[in-house]
Amino acid sequence: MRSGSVDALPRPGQTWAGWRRAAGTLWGVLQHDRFAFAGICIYALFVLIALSGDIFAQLVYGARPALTVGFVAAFFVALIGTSVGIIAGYYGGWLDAVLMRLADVAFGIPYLPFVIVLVAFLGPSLWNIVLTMALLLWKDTARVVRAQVLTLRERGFVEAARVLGSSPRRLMLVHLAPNVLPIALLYGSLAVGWAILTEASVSFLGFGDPARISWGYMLQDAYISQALSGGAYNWFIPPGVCIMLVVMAGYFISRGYEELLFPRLRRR
Amino acid sequence: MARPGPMTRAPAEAAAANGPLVAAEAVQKYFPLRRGLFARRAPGEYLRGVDGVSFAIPRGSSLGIAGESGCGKTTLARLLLRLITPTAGRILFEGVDLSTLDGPALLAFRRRAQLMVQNPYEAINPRFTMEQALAEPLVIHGIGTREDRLDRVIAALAQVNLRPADAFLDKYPHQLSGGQLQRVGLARALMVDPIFLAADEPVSMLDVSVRAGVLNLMKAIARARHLTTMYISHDLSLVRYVCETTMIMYLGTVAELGPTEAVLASPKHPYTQLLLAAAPVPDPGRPLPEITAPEQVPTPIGPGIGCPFQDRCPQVMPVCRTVPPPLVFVGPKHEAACHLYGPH
Amino acid sequence: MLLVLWVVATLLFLIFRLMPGNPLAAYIDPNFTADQQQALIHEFGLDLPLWQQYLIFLRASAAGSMGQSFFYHAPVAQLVWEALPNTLILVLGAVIIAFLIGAPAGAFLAWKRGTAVETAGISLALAVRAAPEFWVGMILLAVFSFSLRWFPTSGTASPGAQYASLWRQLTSPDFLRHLALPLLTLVLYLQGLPLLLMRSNMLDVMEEEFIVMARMKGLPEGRILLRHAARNALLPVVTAFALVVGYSLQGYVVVENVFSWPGLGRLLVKAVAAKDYPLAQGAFLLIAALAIFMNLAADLFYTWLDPRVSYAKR
Amino acid sequence: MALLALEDLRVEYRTARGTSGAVDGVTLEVREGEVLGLVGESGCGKTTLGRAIIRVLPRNARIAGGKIVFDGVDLAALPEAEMNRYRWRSIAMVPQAAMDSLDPVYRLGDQFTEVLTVTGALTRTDARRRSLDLCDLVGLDRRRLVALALRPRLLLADEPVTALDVVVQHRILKMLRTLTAELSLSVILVTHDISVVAQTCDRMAVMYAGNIVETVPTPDVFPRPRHPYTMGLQNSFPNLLAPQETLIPIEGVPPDLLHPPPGCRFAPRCPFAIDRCLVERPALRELEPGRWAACHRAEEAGALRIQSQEAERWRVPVP
Repeated sequence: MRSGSVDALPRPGQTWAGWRRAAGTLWGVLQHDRFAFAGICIYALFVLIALSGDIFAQLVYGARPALTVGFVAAFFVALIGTSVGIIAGYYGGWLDAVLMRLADVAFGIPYLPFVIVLVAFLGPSLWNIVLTMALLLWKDTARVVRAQVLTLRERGFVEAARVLGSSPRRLMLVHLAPNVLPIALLYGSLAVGWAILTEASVSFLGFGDPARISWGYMLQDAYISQALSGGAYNWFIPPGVCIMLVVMAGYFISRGYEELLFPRLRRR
Repeated sequence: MARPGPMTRAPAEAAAANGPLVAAEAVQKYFPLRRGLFARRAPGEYLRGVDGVSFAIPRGSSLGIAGESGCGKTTLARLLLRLITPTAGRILFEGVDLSTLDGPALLAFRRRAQLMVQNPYEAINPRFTMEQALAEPLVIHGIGTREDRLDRVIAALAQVNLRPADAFLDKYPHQLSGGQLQRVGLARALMVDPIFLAADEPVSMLDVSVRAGVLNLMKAIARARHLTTMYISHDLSLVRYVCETTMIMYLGTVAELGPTEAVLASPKHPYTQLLLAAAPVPDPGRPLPEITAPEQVPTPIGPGIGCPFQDRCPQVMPVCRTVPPPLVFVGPKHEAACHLYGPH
Repeated sequence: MLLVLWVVATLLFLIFRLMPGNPLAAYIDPNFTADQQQALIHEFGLDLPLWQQYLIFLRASAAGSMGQSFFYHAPVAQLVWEALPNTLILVLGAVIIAFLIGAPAGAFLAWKRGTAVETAGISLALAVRAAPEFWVGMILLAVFSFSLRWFPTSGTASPGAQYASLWRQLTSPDFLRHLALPLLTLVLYLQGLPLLLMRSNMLDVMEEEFIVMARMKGLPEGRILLRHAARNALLPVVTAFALVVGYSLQGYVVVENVFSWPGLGRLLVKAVAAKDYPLAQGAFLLIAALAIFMNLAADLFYTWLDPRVSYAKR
Repeated sequence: MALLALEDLRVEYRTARGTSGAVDGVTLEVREGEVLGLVGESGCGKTTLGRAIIRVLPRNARIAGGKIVFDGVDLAALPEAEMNRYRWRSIAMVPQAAMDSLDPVYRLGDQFTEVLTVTGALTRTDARRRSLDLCDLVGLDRRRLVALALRPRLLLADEPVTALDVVVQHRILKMLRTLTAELSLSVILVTHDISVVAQTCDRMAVMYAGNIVETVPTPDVFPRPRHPYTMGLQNSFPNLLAPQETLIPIEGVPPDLLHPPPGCRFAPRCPFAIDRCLVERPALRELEPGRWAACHRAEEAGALRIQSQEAERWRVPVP
């Protein structure tokens, strides 16, 4: 679906002065930024965008499903994973055994094939993709949170809270949950990347929501329209770069978290 | 510190008011060793944490429990506070069996019995300020109004010599030293006005120079409030400083029990003798003594026949191999579980 | 393990059977009479009660026959067994190469910590890891196949190629040329995990007491790195083998489709697209079995590497 | 003659908040065949000092000055390759966490002989025989004995008995004494437990906040401490044999080594601090032969000792 309204969108200037200014900026980034690489990527992206306004419109439009899926799925993954992890770790016993068996099953189900099958039969909508991801991806968070709860449970302050007569609900909500929150967020931010990649893959394979243009859909469009053989790099490079940058942003956020979480790393 | 009114006691408890505050009757706690989900366990496949322990703590007295790591002293403390329940035997608190407590009765027990944990750096929830940590017991038990809780917290801080109290209210645990945190731990335990306080190695992770401060505070508060205390330590010199009565544990059993001075001055059980001989003393004139006990790693796993100390005992007799020794009196209020003093 | 497989199979059965719409819709010619439709439904056992269908399904799955494909008019078992070797070659080859490249590269980056080489290396590894693998595949296709014409664009063999044996096929230059790009795509996708894991493990292990001890012993630095640090750091990386196998599933389904590689992933996508549920079911079950089996293999390998973990304890 | 002499040794840690002098000008001697007890509380720099001697420090730490003279050679000035010749052959170390100091993926015996063969000192067979000999000598505990495999002349024992039960602790201390006699070994025993030092060591060095505050023969330190910190330690330490009525804590906390006080580092907690203590750092002085202390009022030690028994004096107002 080629949008007709793209001419209204502003185009970056392509004059010689513009190029020089951009090169100067790039050089500055390279010199001062530790992650200059990301800078180059962004720059390359805008150069490519400049080459095709039509694709620019789709790119902007395609960001919405990617980010929606990413954040909504990550939220549910973190929520389910954390709850399961806390409950399994706190109560132990048969409840723990059952929940962890469930996690094993979720682990044994091949993730992307399952999403494809489920989405294909539930109907190709964004929310079905989110649903299937939440159904399968909670397991990693749950395991890590559970392990964390098991060590927290032995800590003095949890023991003391029990001696003070805290109810299980209070123990889990007031004492355990805030202390596993950082690690849940860490896994949540990783899940953002996962969800975006999954949505892109599903769309690329043709099981995406046909009502929405997403980056994955754009790539599929390029692929079946023979963009590869035609050498139309400006058609399929930008969406991929967008996905890559957003996923990388997720990684960097989680790495930043990790450094806050485990200050030991900071010394390196 | 502002105290709530005297607690109302049920008639049954009033009857027990003259008896010991805490009494353990043949308490056992076995932990199953981890096996496969459906595998059957042989009789020896348990870890005998506490293995048939009986004693009583009279009201207002202090009991010290000493022994090597793994002897079951921490398990015993957790049993007395009903963090875990015994495999067999009974624990009576004011004459009431702890395992029968439930709901409101259990909550009432939680106001009477409190704990000081070992590691000061883990004693307070890292996400709580000192004010939150100290107010939590009040919130749980609905003590005081929202307004006067702050006053109570400030009073509690002052009581454990954290002055000026205002300076500590908004601090997080990582901003305090180990000694200060352990004082907060003590203050928190006292917020609900308990009558029984168990302390599990409360100073073992503190620096030598600040240990005395915490110990002195505990002693002073226990005396002022007529607290019944139980103090767990692997360090006999600390037990001697704090406790009137001493109990030596070995592999989940009571080896010796008696007035602290009697136990330390004339130890009767060979294990107590071994501990005392091996303990270092700050006396350069006393070289390291010779020890004749065989080297043997004690293990709490296995069927456990006879005296638990038999493999390391220099005075072992044939009877020790088959019959577990009962506690017998070896002096006034002084008991030892050893066949040397028995009828054999 | 079998339990997991059974749960997966059951889940799958329920999903397919409880879906709205007639699964035969795509297969049944609108011109068929009602009787003909009924006969077909009967042929596929769709008129039986659900529990009977389930029992038949279980028995058939256990026996290895998974019914008849609506779309290909061929036994599902035959179709998936034909696709399996192609997938195995691709996945195993990629996972092994990814580890062989990723782990040493990670150790190298750990050794270079704090330098520009490390920053650049990590950024690059992360970027490749974050890029959607089908997109990487598309770029490779566009550059190396369409523009430079170094590699073929799809399939496993040039038209007309015939081989006397599987081994002949695998070692033929034609096959390897077909394999190169999909393999490279998958390797690029998979290398990130072993690389990053190895690096952070190395950094952790280097702080451990026994490394300090080795220094105190006056052992040469190279020996400390290789014999003590690297071997210990490798252990969790091997555990991650299972994880990587899991990721590879995500990867190969997509990569197979980009390169029209006739493996299980492509078969699954085709079957789902054609609503050919016996085939989709069969392909999915085999993929699941493969994943579970590889997890188990990773476990066993780990046990062999680390004497502290015996399989019984896990 | 001294086997090891530290002269004004300084070790710095670079941290995110600045540079901290964990070891700040330590002067110390270890003689042939003696056991020196290095006593101090957590964070006083005793472990760092031990690791500096063998030059195995964390990445963010470095020797910032001073000398480590071992057998006439300044180790601090040696290149890394040369230093390897001293490690283990001449100076061995028993680290704090003995269990963690073994590589978990190799068998004990292999790790044990590794060092012997890698350094080129012995063949594999000889190495195995040597290890068995040593085990026979003391009859236990291979993993601690790894340290002695090459007959070193100096052993650094970093809290070797901390967290052990008293009976095991006793056995290891006993073994240490036997070994020093039989192998004419010098030992630096790092510990926080004065009692252990009393019964095991010939001399004792007390460390506080990166400084050595007192060095004296062990029999002398208990009746006659010369530094207020040592006096305070004795007051706060329970004695199993002679129960004190009350123990007296040292109030306050050790200084932040990123911003140490300008004068004596103990002054903020010291009941006897005078104005001079707050501005001028006391040097470690030899008061009598073999008896060193870093205190401006060391000459008055006799009088201070008596006052130090009064609990009230130690109640320093909290700043």
